[in-house]
Amino acid sequence: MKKTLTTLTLAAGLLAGVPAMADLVMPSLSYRTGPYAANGIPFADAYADYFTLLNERDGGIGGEKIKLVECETGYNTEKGVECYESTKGTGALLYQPLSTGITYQLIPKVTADGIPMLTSGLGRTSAADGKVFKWVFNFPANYWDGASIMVKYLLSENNDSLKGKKIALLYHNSAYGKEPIRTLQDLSKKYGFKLSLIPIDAPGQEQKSQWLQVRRERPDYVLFWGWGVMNPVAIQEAANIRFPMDHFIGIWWSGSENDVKPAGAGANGYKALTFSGVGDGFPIYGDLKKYVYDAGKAAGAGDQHGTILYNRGLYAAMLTAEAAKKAQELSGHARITPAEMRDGMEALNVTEDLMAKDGMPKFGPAFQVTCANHGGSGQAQVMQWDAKAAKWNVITDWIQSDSSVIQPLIDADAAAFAKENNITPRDCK
Amino acid sequence: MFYREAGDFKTSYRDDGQTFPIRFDRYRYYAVLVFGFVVLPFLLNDYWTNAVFVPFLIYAIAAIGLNILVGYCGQLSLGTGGFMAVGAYACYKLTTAFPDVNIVFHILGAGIVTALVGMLFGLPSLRIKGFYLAVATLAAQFFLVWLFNRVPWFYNYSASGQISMPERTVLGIPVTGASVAPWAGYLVCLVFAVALAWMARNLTRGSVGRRWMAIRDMDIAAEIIGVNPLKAKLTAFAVSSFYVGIAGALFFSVYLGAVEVGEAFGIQKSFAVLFMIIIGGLGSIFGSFAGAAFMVVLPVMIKLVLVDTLGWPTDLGAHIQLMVVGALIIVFLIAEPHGMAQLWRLTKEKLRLWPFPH
Amino acid sequence: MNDMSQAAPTADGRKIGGVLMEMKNITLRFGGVKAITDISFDIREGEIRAIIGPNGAGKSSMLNVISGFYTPQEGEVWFRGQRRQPMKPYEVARQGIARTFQNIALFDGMTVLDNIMTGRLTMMKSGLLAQALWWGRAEAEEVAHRAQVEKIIDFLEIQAIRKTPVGRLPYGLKKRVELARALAAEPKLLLLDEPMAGMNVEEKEDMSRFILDVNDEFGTTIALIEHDMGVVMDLSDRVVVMDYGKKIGDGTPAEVRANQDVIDAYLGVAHD
Amino acid sequence: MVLPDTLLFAMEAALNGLLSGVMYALVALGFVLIFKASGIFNYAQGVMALFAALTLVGIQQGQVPFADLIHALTGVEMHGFGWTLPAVVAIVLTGIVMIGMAMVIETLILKHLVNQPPIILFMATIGLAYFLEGLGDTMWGSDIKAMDVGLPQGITGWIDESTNSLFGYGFYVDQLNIVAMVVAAILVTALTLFSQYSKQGRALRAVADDHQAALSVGISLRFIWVLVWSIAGFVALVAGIMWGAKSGVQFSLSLIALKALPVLMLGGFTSIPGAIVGGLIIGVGEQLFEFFVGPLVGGATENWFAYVLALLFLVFRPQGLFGEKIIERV
Repeated sequence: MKKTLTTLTLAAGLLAGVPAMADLVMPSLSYRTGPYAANGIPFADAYADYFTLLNERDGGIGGEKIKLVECETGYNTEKGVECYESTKGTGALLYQPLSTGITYQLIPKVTADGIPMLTSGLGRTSAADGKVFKWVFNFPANYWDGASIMVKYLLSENNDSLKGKKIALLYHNSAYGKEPIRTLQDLSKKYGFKLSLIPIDAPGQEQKSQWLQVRRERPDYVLFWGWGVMNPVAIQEAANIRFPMDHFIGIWWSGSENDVKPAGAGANGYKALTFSGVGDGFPIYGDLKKYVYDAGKAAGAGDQHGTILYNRGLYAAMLTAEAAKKAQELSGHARITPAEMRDGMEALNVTEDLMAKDGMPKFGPAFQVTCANHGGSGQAQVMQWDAKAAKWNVITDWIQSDSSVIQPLIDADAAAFAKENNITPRDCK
Repeated sequence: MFYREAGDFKTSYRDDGQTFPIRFDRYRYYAVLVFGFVVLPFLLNDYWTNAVFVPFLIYAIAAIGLNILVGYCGQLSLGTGGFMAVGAYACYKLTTAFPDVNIVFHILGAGIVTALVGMLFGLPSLRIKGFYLAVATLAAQFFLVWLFNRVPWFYNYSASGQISMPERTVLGIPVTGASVAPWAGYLVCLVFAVALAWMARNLTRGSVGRRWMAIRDMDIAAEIIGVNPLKAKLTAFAVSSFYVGIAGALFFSVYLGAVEVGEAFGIQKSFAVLFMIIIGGLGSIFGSFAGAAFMVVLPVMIKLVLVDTLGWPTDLGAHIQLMVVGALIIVFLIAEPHGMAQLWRLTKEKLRLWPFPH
Repeated sequence: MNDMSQAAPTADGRKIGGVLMEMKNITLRFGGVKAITDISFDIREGEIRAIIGPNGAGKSSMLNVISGFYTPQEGEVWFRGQRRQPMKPYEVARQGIARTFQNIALFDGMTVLDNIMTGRLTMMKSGLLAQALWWGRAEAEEVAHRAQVEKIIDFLEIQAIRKTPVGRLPYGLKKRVELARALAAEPKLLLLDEPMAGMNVEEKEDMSRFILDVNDEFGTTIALIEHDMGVVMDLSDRVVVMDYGKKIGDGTPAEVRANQDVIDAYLGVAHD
Repeated sequence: MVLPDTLLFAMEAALNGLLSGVMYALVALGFVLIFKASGIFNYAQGVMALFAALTLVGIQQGQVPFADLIHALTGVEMHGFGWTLPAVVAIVLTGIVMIGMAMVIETLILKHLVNQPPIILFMATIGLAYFLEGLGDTMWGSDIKAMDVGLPQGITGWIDESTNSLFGYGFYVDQLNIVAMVVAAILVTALTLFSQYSKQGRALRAVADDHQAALSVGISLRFIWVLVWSIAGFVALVAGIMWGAKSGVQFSLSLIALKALPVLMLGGFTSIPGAIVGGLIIGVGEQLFEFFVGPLVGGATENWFAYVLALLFLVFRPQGLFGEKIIERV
């Protein structure tokens, strides 16, 4: 029964016409529409441009052309599923959904189908545990890292003591925004600061009561987990109530040009984390200009080059390409399978040299992925907005998160997931 | 010629009251059922299951539910998303609290919980009518979503506030979780959809259905001829929410496997289901299926034509899709307010006379 | 006022029984406006009772009081020997009072058959679950009531339009379907609100015949409002006359016709 | 004067609520206008605000409409006209676009739906909302745009200072909200003057009063509809400017309609004073609720509080704030 069924399904699949798996297929589940379009567009453009560059300049990866399959999700989980199902049959090597909701959706699916998924700086934090999440990666940093890095940064600003300080977390009232709460609560116990939680419901165009609350409580610092229209409104409101902007720190998804520009000069001094390069001063932009932009092959409107989210897209594509190279190296052939791609990701070692060779020196932290650690090093930098020059400036070196706080949380959450889904954590030597 | 009612005499009121009075209709209906239950499961792959058939069946259930309330009882509701959320969360709580009980009972239980919540929010319908009621149901929509997001008990205190469906089996075959065969998930949804559609048909052709329709067509007259309006409206809210709750439970457990309440069950969902019944046909069970199929397949078709075939940018395709959906709603309301179901009926009436139209 | 116990046979041999319904000193106000002022009258079992009066006299309001749609501020309503507590219209319907409406109030989205079946809703008891599964009592009940409804359809001669949506029917037929719906309830008391308004002579004759037949064959007590004085005088056993919310006459058609107040009201003598 | 902190904070919250209420009323006004004149509950009002704001920014920045579509169809790349128009000119041009839109809506939709039940018309406007949303995106792209017509933002100095000297605590009020209040006042005055003193305005009132009677004295219903949808389009533009200045012009702008619905329930669909008072009540109510009750239940109550308030209110007073008691007739 089972066998006939598989044969029949296969036959039906063949009838529907599965394309020959010639190229390295990289699906891009992008969102250029919907409530978060402004953030989705630059990332998707960059992801496409980087692979175009590799195809044009190097003839692909290891002589194999890359085929980018873009599918519009509108940040909607159902469309995400449709996109996943429609692209996975084409030999897709790696998914990067750029949406926490779609990530949660796809975790069981990619696990069952054996296709790796990378969610840099988003998604399910405990996926950093490679023993439980065999197919899911979230290097180089996750939200809990982000929370810890923020606190570490504040420690360094305050002579290593946050005792008695008031810190408010202003967050998108959703799975994404609630991620840092547990970490921050643990950290507040450890360092003795007082944490207050201020949720904002999506979309967050109206934040009057939240900012009145900030104004009343006068926290020393406001940490911010926002997304979409919530970001510019929050920064505008902060400027309106004359909150000291350099005491206002956003996570890496709350620090793009889209977020600060609408507030004009008022946004000057706002800080945010980033784990990918800032600005267009990297050698790779020379190549992009030569092979992609000037050749008329740029994706989208071509007006996003050098922005934070565009760079993050480049970074994501670069990590993908490096993992593919590693996979080709390990397997000994160019046409890798998703399983080999996964092995490549697990053997990924992003060094300073490697990034420099790709024309992206110091673009991200140096880190190494292993069988057990799918989360990378957990490093990020702090950058600050200069409204006059209209650019972000990196103001710290890479800051390492406090793994003594985060690792137990990850272990506990991963263990819970494993138990719920009857997964026996694999042995990583 | 084949499609005719001449010679198809009814000798009892029982025969006259059946669902498909015309023999040919009956045979075609059985043929569709056989195809759906016996043939399709062998043909389905992951894509057709997860991108087309499972969402179609689930939305059809939700559309039948909303149609009972809007199309049969005339109470406009914009709270469908919120009620689907109740179904999803009830299913999650039940299945994590009683993992040994069969998932089918959890889904039914989710429907019952939603029915109770639906009745609660249906109470104001006695005093509030028309648009005011439509807007009032938005209170349910926003409050329920906020509640599930806010109270950690509902998501078992998980770190992210998402709920994820563990693996559950029916007759030893997994129907939820990571390793579901396409046909298994599909069949579960199909069984629910067919059973619920059959029950809806029974309800709407009997005295319960007449009470609803009397309230819909003229509530004051209905009350004077002996219909208790509160009871009629509350049963409509309860039955409707039962369906919507089951749809929500299936949506979460079989279809998506993990949901976040604000994203999956937002107000967009309420509108999507409403569109299905407008396009499909208000007050028609068949229309609920037609509308659901239409709204699930349309985006796929538009993508296929504009993006995959013509190579247009994906965002342009998505924008045009919005325009097409909006325009179609308007066109249907202008040209055929009773939706695809009425178009189908008219086609059949023409066929009935063919080839001798006079 | 009236002798309540005694039954008086009428000229044509029908049995007029005891008092079925009695209105005692009814007063109805909307805000400050009095629609009905201190009106009392009774309706006897088996009779045809008419309420007449000029426009705005409060006839329809009175009918609405009887059918429980309006609750009077003062006065008592007695039905079948019991004082009626303030109740919802649907509870009144369950006591056996059915009615038609001045402006037709059929259910436009349903067929003629379904409309008439709604008349029997007060008698249909099968539960939600039984109906959903079309199981046990549900189907038997449906078939039994259908049989009753078919009798009324035959009686009113509307077999041909059984499956037609009522929205498509002409006016006269709609009126007849509305009567059918009210009859389907097998009422103790049937209220007819201008059953012949807007009809041509032929249709009026048909309707008069049906009203008499209903009264005759089923023995149904009928209270009706009608403008056409000729029809009223021919049909009814007794007549209440209202003007400006007050009762100005009550009695047999002949008595009423001789009443000076009634003549004044209809001839438009100025009120002071 | 020394007042307890809680009272001061509550006063500040209430004041801000009042001003937010004006912003809600601004959106609700458009709904009321159309409902009064044609009995249509225009769900698309919010999307009209988005569409108007997108068009305004597009015209002002010299964007080429449908650039992506033209590119996809013909392969021609267009990057804009290269001008930046003064705000006033752009507003006038956008106003003309909104009038054109009203005419198209009347010809293509409303004309064909005369005499349909209100619920059908309501659903048609939901369809319209989707269409306009897609149209706006197709015309102008879905990226976020800054609304720059020179409106001031930030804390209002004199209120801060005067309250500070009075209570020892400076109240925060956004300048944009003050501007919105002034604009709303001007708008309402202008509308009142228009409906009182102009011929078209009187026709409008006649139609709102009694459809049939107005038609019988020769008022063209179609003209009235175009007129009222144009005015509603203009009100949408104003709302779009105000809200756009606050949060940038993008998709979520259309969701402001959801803020206006409870206002309508409270104030009634037919009353302009109702829309304003309703807006103020909702604005103050949700700020005070969030201030006093929010911390107890975990905050972020604004999305539903207004609805629940309106719902409870209606259960006890179904005719709304200013409606008359409904007498049902058969």
